Amino acid sequence: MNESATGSGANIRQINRADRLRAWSRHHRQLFRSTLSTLLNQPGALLITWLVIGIALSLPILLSLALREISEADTRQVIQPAMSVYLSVPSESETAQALLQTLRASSAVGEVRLITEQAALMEFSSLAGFGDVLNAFSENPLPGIIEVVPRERDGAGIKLLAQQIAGQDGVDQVSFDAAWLERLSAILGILERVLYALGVLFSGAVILIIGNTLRLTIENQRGEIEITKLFGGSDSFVQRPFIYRGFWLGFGGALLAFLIIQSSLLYLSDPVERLAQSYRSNFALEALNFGESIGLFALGALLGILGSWVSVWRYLKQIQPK
Amino acid sequence: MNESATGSGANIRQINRADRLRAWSRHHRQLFRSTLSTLLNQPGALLITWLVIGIALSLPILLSLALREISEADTRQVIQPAMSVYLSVPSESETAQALLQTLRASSAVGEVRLITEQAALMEFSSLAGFGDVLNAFSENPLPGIIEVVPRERDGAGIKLLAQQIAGQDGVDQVSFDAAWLERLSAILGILERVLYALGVLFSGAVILIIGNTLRLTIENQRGEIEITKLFGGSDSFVQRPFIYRGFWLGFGGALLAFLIIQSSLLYLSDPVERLAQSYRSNFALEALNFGESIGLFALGALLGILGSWVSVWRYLKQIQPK
Amino acid sequence: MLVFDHVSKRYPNGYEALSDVSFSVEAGEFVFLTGPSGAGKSTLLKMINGVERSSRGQVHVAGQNISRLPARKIPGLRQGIGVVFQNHQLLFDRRVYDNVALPLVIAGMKPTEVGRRVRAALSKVGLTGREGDWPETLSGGEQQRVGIARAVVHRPPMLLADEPTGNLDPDLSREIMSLFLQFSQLGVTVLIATHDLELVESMPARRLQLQAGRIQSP
Amino acid sequence: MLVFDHVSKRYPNGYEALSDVSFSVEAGEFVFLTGPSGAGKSTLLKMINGVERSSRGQVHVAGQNISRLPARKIPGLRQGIGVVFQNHQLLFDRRVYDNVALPLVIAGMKPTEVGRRVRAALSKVGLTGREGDWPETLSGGEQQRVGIARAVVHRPPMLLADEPTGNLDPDLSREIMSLFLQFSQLGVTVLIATHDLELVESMPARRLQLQAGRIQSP
Ligand SMILES: Nc1ncnc2c1ncn2[C@@H]1O[C@H](COP(=O)(O)OP(=O)(O)OP(=O)(O)O)[C@@H](O)[C@H]1O
Ligand SMILES: Nc1ncnc2c1ncn2[C@@H]1O[C@H](COP(=O)(O)OP(=O)(O)OP(=O)(O)O)[C@@H](O)[C@H]1O
Ligand SMILES: [Mg+2]
Ligand SMILES: [Mg+2]
Repeated sequence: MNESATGSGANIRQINRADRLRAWSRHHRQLFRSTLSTLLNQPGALLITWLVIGIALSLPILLSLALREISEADTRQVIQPAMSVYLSVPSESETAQALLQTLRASSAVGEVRLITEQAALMEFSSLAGFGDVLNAFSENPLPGIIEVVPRERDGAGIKLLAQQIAGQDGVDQVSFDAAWLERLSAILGILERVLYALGVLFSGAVILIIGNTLRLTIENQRGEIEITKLFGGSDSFVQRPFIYRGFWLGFGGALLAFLIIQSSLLYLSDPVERLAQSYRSNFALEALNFGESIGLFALGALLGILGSWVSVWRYLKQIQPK
Repeated sequence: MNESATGSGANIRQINRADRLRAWSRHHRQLFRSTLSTLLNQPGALLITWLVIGIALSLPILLSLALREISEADTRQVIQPAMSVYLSVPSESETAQALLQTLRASSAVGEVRLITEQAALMEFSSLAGFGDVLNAFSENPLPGIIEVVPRERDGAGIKLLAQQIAGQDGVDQVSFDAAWLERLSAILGILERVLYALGVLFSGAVILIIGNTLRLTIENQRGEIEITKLFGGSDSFVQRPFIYRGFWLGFGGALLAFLIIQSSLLYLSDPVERLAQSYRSNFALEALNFGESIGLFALGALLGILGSWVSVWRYLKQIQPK
Repeated sequence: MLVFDHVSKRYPNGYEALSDVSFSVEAGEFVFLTGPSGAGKSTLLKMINGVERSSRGQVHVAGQNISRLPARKIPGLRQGIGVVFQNHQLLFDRRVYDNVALPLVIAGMKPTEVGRRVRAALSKVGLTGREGDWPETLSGGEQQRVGIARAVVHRPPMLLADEPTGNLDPDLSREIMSLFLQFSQLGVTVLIATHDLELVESMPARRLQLQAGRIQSP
Repeated sequence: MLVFDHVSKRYPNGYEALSDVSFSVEAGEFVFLTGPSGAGKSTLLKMINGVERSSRGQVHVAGQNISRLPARKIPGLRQGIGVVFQNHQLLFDRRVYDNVALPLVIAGMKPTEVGRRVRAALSKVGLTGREGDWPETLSGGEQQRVGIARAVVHRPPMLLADEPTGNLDPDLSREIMSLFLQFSQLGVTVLIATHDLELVESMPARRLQLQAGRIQSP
């Protein structure tokens, strides 16, 4: 009895460290399978838990996917306005060409497009109601225009760029839609805040849901825990199956989240395409790629383990054989 | 024994119907309090369940509040474009005045504003780069314009209105930003779809969460149910405490949802105000009003009762004394 | 009051726990059910209050054919039967008082009346003043006595007890048995499954002996 | 092997279940613990495997002072003690095999060895071939025997049994007791709390009698 009372855990007959390690890893391997099959014994209940976790996991991810698409596709292609730089010199002049070079070389500038006086005239005449007006001129009264797409997306940064360009030789005036930019950054700010709040809420929810489910499971297993402790199971021995259970709950939840995300994208792809067409852009909602899917599964499993660890630790200590 | 074996439920000594009713209502009153105090015995667990339900309830409501604000404030004040109706006759002419009358009387039209030739000239000259152009004219070359804000928000409806107006006497041409309208309705379409999907997901989640929590509670109470059945408790007698439990879970969840919603609105009010300022509008996120709050509590309680009813019905039948 | 008419019970796993059992018990009779472990005593008792159903034959309780009773009439049947079951302990999350009061609450009795009856039942099993305790803080024998108090508190016309004195010392066992005997003298039909042959022999009661699912010749 | 040194146990509610109990038991001894319901027998057994701690006095097991043992050493202590507890039934969601195998799984034994041992233990209590059954489908006495098999399957140096034959008929009780006696002859220290005075008197064993928390003069 003396030697069996020295260690803690699974050591009644193992004096040998290797034997003990083998028993430990056997227990882990066995639990990996047995906890899943225990859960599968109640398929309805398991599916419900997975669904709840899946919903909670999928929503912040869907939202962040949407935000990614918006900031990548829309702002670049559509929402982000070009500045119009009105020239005070003819667009064929050397000053204008030099300005064009400078702008093209600038790191703050994305795209540069020259609209010559002739092109401007044609564009202007096609505007409704002004066709006749210009016919009255013998000479083209319009200046050349350089359209500049800034790299910067922040309103203040773009204003600064506009001022710099306005100071250059050959520039008459720079115009851009400042109000629209302000609005855009306000909208993005709100979206970011919402997303941040949702992320916190949902990660919390997943941990809470898993923890809560496991807490109730533990209360259900009170008898098992008491008897195991009565026969000398250490705390970590008793805790182990619950950790694996948490793993499976989180992992399965992530699997369902994966399905929810992919089918939501399918469900949304129709109206999103219509929107994209109206922008004459061909972007579409992209599904999760391989790495992201793996990340999702890892996240689910991690949250599951975390949730079970927290709740088991709190409750296992309380349960003592009577 | 004969008389006690005839009825079902709580009838061993009551032959009298009034007595039985009194016992029934006593049981209900007593459960209303006792189930809450049982739940409050585990305040941590209760709070977690309430939180989970609260989160699930609050999100679709927050989203629908946001959509309500958008469709009320933004589209009306900012996004919805006015049509420009270019006149072929002077704006002081009788034809033009008659047109103005017709438009003002039309039910399809919201606002009507006349921009005289002089006003159009001033607006046009203030456009950057074109000031010089107009100085070249001895006479004002611009036509009068009537700005018309349609009541209709649908793209097709507005096109129709435009065609009708174009057919009127004294009208040269009608122009409006059709592309922007298409985009807007596409975006609203996506938002609607998303909202619809979220609503379904979350209502499902609330029922699932409450049902799941109650299912685990029922499994915990298996002994109690078995013994109650062994002593002649009818199914509805056994089910009653769980229904009340469901009520409290749903009601408390709604309370937390209420808190989450109000504090989220507070959290978002800052960036939303910035956005509103950029639109020169003074709209702000409105908190839930009294009636809506009551509705929220009722919804929570209802979902709680529903969730418990469903899960209890499924599991109570399975639990029989052994 | 109670009639078994060629009753057999085969469990879902194919094991036949009772084979062709026939006997009848009059109202107010006191009957011991004996037999070795696994003979079918508990199975027989469970068929009286509808926990198990017969595979063949009929069970009649107070003129009702239990084997054909629809599920919604089972609660009414059970309200008239007090039970002490072998594996059925107390509710450990409720105090002794609430455990004993359960049959009265199911019957919808008034709270004042409930209190009076619960205290009376507890004093009969020697646990006066323990109604506020948690079952966890009681010894095994004390818990068993709470179970007995719960079985008799609503004065049912029939009483089934499965090994009610397994955790009690000889003196207490004798007291409890004489309590049951008093009940039968008041007209309650009492059926007790027990291993305590010494006690059985010392009591003036009829004895049904089971052996491998069959009634032995008396 | 086991020493109680002026041990008292006062429960949190103020009730003193054991008062100044002193005795010692040699390795391989076979001891009966008797006394009326509520005397403190279960309490005494629970203090040996650390389920309850003494309020005053010391309990020594195999030279270790249990009253001072840190919590992390409790599992090691318990692995060396087989227990049959009054209220501790089986795990009803596991088959008989897994119930009996529990102490071996905790000890980390190889699956093949576990199977051999479980079958041996079940055959000792007369339940050969029942390892695949669910506990629910066993009679009360059969369940109790599964509990006994679980207590001895890992051949612990000490065995505590609280009312191990409460649900068994006299013949089976005698068999189980002689099984325990065999264990003690192999060097296992055995302590049994029981009400079955007839059986106690028929066995060649030492007897400790408790009365209201005190050891009676022998
Ligand atoms: N639900 C069940 N499914 C299958 N077999 C069962 C079931 N319940 C009991 N049995 C078997 O039926 C037989 C009789 O069981 P029962 O519980 O009636 O015995 P008993 O006379 O009460 O024994 P004990 O004195 O040990 O309690 C036993 O062999 C048992 O294994
Ligand atoms: N956790 C507890 N808290 C308070 N009192 C307790 C607790 N456990 C037991 N007791 C009381 O201590 C006394 C002795 O209990 P114990 O279980 O040791 O008796 P016992 O000798 O085993 O009796 P039995 O033969 O009925 O099982 C009893 O009166 C009981 O009410
Ligand atoms: Mg039995
Ligand atoms: Mg005891």
